[in-house]
Amino acid sequence: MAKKTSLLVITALMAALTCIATMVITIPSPMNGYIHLGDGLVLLSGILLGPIYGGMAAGVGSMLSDLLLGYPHYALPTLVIKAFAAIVGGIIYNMLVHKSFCKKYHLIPLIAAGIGGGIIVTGGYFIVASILFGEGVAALSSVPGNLLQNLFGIIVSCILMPVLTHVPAVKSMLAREA
Amino acid sequence: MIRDITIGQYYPADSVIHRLDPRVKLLGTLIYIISLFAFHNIASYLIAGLFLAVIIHLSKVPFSYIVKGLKPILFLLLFTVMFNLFLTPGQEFVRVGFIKITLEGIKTAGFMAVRLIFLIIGSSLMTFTTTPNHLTDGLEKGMGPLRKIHVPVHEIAMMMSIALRFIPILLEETDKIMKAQSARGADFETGGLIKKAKSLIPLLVPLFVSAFRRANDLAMAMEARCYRGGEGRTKMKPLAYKKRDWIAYLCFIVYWTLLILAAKIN
Amino acid sequence: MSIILDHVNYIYSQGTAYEKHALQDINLKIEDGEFIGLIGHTGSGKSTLIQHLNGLMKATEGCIYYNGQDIYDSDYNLKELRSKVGLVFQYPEHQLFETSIIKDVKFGPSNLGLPALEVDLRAYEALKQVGIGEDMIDLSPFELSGGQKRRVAIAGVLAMKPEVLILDEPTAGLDPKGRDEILNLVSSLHKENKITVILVSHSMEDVANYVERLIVMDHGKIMFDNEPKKVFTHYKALEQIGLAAPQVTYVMNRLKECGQSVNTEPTTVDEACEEIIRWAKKKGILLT
Amino acid sequence: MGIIKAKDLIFEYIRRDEEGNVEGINRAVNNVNLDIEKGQFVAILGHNGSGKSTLAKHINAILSPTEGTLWVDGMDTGKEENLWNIRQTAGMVFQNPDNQIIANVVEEDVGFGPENLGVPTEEIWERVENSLKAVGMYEYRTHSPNKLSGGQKQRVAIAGIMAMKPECIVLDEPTAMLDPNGRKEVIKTIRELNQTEKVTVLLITHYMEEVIDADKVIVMDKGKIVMQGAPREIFSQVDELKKYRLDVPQVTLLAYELRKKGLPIPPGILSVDELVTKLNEL
Ligand SMILES: Nc1ncnc2c1ncn2[C@@H]1O[C@H](COP(=O)(O)OP(=O)(O)OP(=O)(O)O)[C@@H](O)[C@H]1O
Ligand SMILES: Nc1ncnc2c1ncn2[C@@H]1O[C@H](COP(=O)(O)OP(=O)(O)OP(=O)(O)O)[C@@H](O)[C@H]1O
Ligand SMILES: [Mg+2]
Ligand SMILES: [Mg+2]
Repeated sequence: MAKKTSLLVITALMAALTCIATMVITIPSPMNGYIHLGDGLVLLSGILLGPIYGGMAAGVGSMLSDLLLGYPHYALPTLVIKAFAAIVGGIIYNMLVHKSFCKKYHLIPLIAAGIGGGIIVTGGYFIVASILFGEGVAALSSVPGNLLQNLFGIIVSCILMPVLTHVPAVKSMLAREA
Repeated sequence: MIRDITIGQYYPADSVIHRLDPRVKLLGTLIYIISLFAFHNIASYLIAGLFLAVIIHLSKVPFSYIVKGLKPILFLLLFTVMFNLFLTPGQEFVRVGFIKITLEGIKTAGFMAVRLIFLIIGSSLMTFTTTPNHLTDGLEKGMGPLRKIHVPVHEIAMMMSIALRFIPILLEETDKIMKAQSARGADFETGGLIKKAKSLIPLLVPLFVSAFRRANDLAMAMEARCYRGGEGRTKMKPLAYKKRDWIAYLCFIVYWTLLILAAKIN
Repeated sequence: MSIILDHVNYIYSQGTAYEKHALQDINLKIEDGEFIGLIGHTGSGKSTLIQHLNGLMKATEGCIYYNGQDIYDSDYNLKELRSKVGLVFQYPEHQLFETSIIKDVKFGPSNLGLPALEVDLRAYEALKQVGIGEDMIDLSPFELSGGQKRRVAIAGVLAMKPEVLILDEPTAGLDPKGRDEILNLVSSLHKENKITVILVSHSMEDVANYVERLIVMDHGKIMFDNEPKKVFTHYKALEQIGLAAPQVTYVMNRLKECGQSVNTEPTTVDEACEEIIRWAKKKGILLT
Repeated sequence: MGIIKAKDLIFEYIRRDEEGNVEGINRAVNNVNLDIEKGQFVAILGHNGSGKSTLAKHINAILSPTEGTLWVDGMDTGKEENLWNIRQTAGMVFQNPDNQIIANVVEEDVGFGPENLGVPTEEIWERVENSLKAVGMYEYRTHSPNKLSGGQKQRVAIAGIMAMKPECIVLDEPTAMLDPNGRKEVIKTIRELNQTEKVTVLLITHYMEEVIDADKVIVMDKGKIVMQGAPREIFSQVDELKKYRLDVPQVTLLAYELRKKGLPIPPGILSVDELVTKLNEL
């Protein structure tokens, strides 16, 4: 089977999973819409699929959840921010994962990638908030929520990563990349 | 019902706005949002409000439904207003103890609140009147020109539409697996963070296994039906502008002109 | 021991436009040691019903009693109920998740908080019951064939030592021999371990061959509840709701319609064979 | 030469460990020779893992042979340049309807194949309409596939293949996940396509009742073809079939038992009608 179709469908799958993770457990948060687990999947998309496809899956998946949950005004920024976060996360992970000191502790590159992605997300939404609500403290108030969400994301990806490596299809995908 | 989650906020009705080409709605929403930031004076906000009111009326979406959509941001709105009210420096208006409210503060807060409300209602109207599938179609067509700079427009749209297809299926699957593991005594609710995290594994492994199996099957089914990317593909439903779409564009031009005029007079 | 359903109703998505009354006033008594078949067209509410029996779904209205106790009582231990009423879902192999077969089978009993030794014992016993050899127990369940996976998944429920075993179409996708093997396994569990079995099936032939009592559902209601033989005499009514009788029942009925003096009761090949031979002897076609 | 012809076809799944070294070889199709005529209705039976799906995937050029050759309408499936023509000639329907419906609206899904083939818009609509009518799903054309029953979804999937105007359809257990009614609908649809549209049909199934009308039945065992012939011939060999983990329809078994008991009934009875007639004639 041609790899291209397969990659396209898996990208769609990751987008769907990102969207679901974003939608299933949501804690409405006054300052930044809602807090959710989606960032974990954003990160994993970047790691599993590489920058281009991973960015697409993360961005589109998160954007869909904004559209479906009724936050359309965030849709466009979300697309850009989450795609970018996945790309940065993926790059950091791939840079670190082959380093010898990380081989033993698989979580180090993952957490580093999570922090990298988290900076993008928090910073990105801060900029959006500044535009929407004016610069200053009002915009700053989005930061704690996003940091918390980022923490959730890292936890989720740390749980999921070992799980995913059990899945035969993912195993072969990661092996191919290495 | 889980199965209908992918229509999102869509409010089914038969209105002119529902029937508009999704490209018009996408572009229109964008124009509207930009207009809110480009012009801020009382006259232009009046025009923007009037414009919105007409569209709401045409869309046949009940006003109560729209207001409901504002609820999640109510707190944010209040917060923003307070902030600008108390912290904007300028000419003093009233003073209660050490709290000072300035004229500029009132003005900024007012503008901010109105802009935010218009912004959210404006963009929500798009999701109220367009299903995600139509939006996907609109995006594919609307982004068509980007193909010239090698943006894989067709692939992105195809990916979005497959994702939309996967979402309800995967949600149903999650539910099924959760029940099946509960039948084996799994407990997803109680326990501390670590225990809860651990209890997700019996749910997530089968979910991912089956998700990837599905993806593999679907890719195979697509290939079996001669799918080979966007090249050489024809469209069953090519989006074609109708008269009402051109009229809609014209309305946006008139809207924008009015705004410019209003700004000039100011 | 018994399960009693008293005026049970279930409505999906109550209060929305997609409201679906999936169970309508179900009254049912399931006695200890019965072998029950549950049939009905797609969407008739079979899966919804069986999920009520182990408390996975809560009736919108009505009560369920397990051994005389109301399972919806606030102090009733639902987790214990789930270990007593084992439920094997459709395509149970899709729930396997552990890295080895034995670990997966242990998942159920270890959730019950049993001592490790007891868990091991039960897991080995269950695997033996379904015919998975000890040489295989450390393989990953993902490396098995479809039929083997199905057995491991069933073992995962058996290891909880349920008093009632419910199976939702356990033979879907298996080859004929595999089908027979699974059904024989279930049947022997019923006979030897005296487990109550409820079998959801789409195959009239299978239920006729195995079960002692047959419940027919139609649009969320119980339409028939009787011995299979008695139920299949209503084959015309069954056809109306998209079901049928076993092929041999049709043979007998058609013979009767053609004026032959045969009993139309047989529902299995053996019974039909016997009856036709009897008829042939009486008619003198076959010498005694 | 028939529309599908296989010569000494062999296919091996190769399992590799993480480093990419060969860990095991599984010969799923072993020396298969096959010749299927245009317009035939052929059924393939065989136990789980006997290689039916693997063989089917060769016909659609999803897999290509390890050894030997398979031709679809004279085109060698091992050759890359034939790929799209082969897939257009031989369509494939899979087991799980949920995993093969691509679009979010019934008619768009049926149009997916023709779109890929570059068929002009007008003609796509025509084809979609015709194929939806052929499978009896025209009223559902604007529905979301999520809300259809299994049998209906499977018929949509068949319509999706029909819209590509294939000469041959391969169906890999299309009824495995359906209830008796859904199964009946799908089998009826397939029969009609075979008879009225003259499509060659290759049906893989575990349900013996579904194949009694076939022109030819092929039995596979451990990757090999072990029996081949008209349903009557195949189903008269009850013991042989049991050896291959298979079965016969219930009436056939009844007739077989009666015959063993001494009633003069010919072997290979396939339907209730047939048996009743024969018994009445005694
Ligand atoms: N999660 C759900 N939300 C809403 N309706 C549902 C849900 N699950 C099932 N239903 C509806 O409830 C009814 C009964 O469904 P159920 O799954 O119990 O049927 P079934 O007899 O098991 O069918 P099958 O033979 O297809 O398994 C159906 O009409 C179905 O559409
Ligand atoms: N993707 C794969 N990788 C490795 N081995 C495979 C793969 N798919 C199938 N096999 C093996 O090839 C053999 C034939 O499998 P195949 O799926 O063709 O059987 P089948 O006759 O279709 O069975 P079923 O009736 O269960 O569908 C089996 O032993 C199976 O384990
Ligand atoms: Mg069911
Ligand atoms: Mg197969």
